[in-house]
Amino acid sequence: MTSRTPSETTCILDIAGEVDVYTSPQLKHDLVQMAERGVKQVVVNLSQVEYLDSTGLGVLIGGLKRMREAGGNLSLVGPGMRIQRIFEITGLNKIFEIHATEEEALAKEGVA
Amino acid sequence: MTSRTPSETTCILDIAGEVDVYTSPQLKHDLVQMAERGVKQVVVNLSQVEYLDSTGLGVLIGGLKRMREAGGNLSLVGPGMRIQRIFEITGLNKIFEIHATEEEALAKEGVA
Amino acid sequence: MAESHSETNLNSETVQLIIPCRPEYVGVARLAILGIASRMPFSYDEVEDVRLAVGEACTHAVERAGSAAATIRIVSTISAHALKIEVSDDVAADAVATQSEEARLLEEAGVDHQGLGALLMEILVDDVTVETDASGTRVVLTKYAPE
Amino acid sequence: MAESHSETNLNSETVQLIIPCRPEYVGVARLAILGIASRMPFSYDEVEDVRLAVGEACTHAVERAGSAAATIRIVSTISAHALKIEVSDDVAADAVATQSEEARLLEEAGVDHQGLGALLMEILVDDVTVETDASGTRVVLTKYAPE
Ligand SMILES: Nc1ncnc2c1ncn2[C@@H]1O[C@H](COP(=O)(O)OP(=O)(O)O)[C@@H](O)[C@H]1O
Ligand SMILES: Nc1ncnc2c1ncn2[C@@H]1O[C@H](COP(=O)(O)OP(=O)(O)O)[C@@H](O)[C@H]1O
Repeated sequence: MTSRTPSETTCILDIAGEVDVYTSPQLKHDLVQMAERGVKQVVVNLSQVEYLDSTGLGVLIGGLKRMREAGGNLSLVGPGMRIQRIFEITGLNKIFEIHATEEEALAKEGVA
Repeated sequence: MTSRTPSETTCILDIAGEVDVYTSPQLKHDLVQMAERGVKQVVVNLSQVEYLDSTGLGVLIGGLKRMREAGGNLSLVGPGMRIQRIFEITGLNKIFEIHATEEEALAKEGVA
Repeated sequence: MAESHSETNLNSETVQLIIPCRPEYVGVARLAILGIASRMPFSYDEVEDVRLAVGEACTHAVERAGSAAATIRIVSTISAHALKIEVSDDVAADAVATQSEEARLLEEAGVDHQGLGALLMEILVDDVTVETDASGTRVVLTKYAPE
Repeated sequence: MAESHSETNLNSETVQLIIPCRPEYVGVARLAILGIASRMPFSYDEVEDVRLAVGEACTHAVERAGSAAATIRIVSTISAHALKIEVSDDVAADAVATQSEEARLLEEAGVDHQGLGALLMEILVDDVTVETDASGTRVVLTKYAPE
């Protein structure tokens, strides 16, 4: 997991590999730290994620709630076909903004 | 497994994936058929092979013996680092001619 | 009833896997299931669906176990018309009170992700049954072969 | 002595897999071992070495079984200093006479590829023990963690 900060309150989080019951506590930890640091816009790049289960979805939902409560947002970028399918079958694609590219996500959040 | 025939008695055999106790009987079948058809030079392209075990090695050794008995040869092309390592640790790299490219293998067998 | 781990009824098309009921072993089960589901005439997506559903069943066991010592037994049976996978744990019903820190935080955030896991299993395979008793939980997942 | 399949002595760092002793299931064992070996501080090559060694042990069982019904039990134990994998089969000694067509053809071609499998196991892991009795064979493979 690596993160980049295009603006003071915006952060891009790159996650990779398997996001499951073993690895998602680390993702949660990162999101909580960002919120505590005052980050309001989180863009999570999912393009390198190969496996995502309910615990990963739960952590992303938790992150989304936290950011929205702070007047911000958490959006998603570049899920592969398999990961996109998981958002669709759970209906979570209606809850999250899912973008094809980081540029698109940042433009939407007002960070060009 | 697909095969191509650059000359009447020369055949290039492309194998892919896992060559193990489950799949190597098919490889053996193909090599036996080629020998029966009068093929003398077989070039086995290993570049798409991800896993090769003792049964796969056994079939290749059997093919080599068969071709040599008919005055021909069986040579290997393009093994990945992992497959190359298996030939090295068993000493079989001294028994087989292993080439980087098909062109190199065909030139060696006198088929340019 | 959740079957006891010592009862084995294996036939020639059955694979049994027993793993520690802990987060770092769920990936081992998923890889084994990938191999088993690949033996069925399933599409790539169907294989992945089975893998995710079994991952959810194991995750559910791991979260209920918390730090308690337990094991998960996964018995997969391949037949011409279906793949049946039983995921049984020996997590005692009273151990479930020991909620993991992670599960507690998620619950505080209003996310019932065990519910999400159950939803995924329902969508991903054709039949799901869940039985719980004092000795543990048994989830049976069935995915039918294409006609 | 080859342990009977019913004897299980599982602890919290043990994974047990039981597969039919047939060619199409060896890949399932290899995938599970990939997941288990990945839990150790091994390099990519070391993980692949363990996977191949276990594949060879299973292949040896499958070839001896021929068409006889049998199972392979693989018990993997992770510890700080080593990964120990026991591969036991219940292929009766007298069943070994039933040589597969494939093995017979290879032998005719002068290739003792069981010898090649044994050679690979010796090279790929740090310690190999093989015990055979009337009830089956038990191979124990040990790979030590890097210092
Ligand atoms: N389509 C959805 N829209 C919004 N949230 C969802 C959706 N699906 C799942 N969730 C989130 O996942 C949690 C569990 O969902 P669900 O599987 O329906 O379980 P439950 O039966 O406990 O409601 C919900 O609390 C919600 O936060
Ligand atoms: N370095 C090698 N050179 C030639 N053939 C080899 C080599 N290694 C293995 N083989 C082939 O594999 C077979 C088995 O080899 P090996 O592992 O030495 O078993 P064995 O102990 O039965 O001789 C041999 O019969 C031979 O055909």
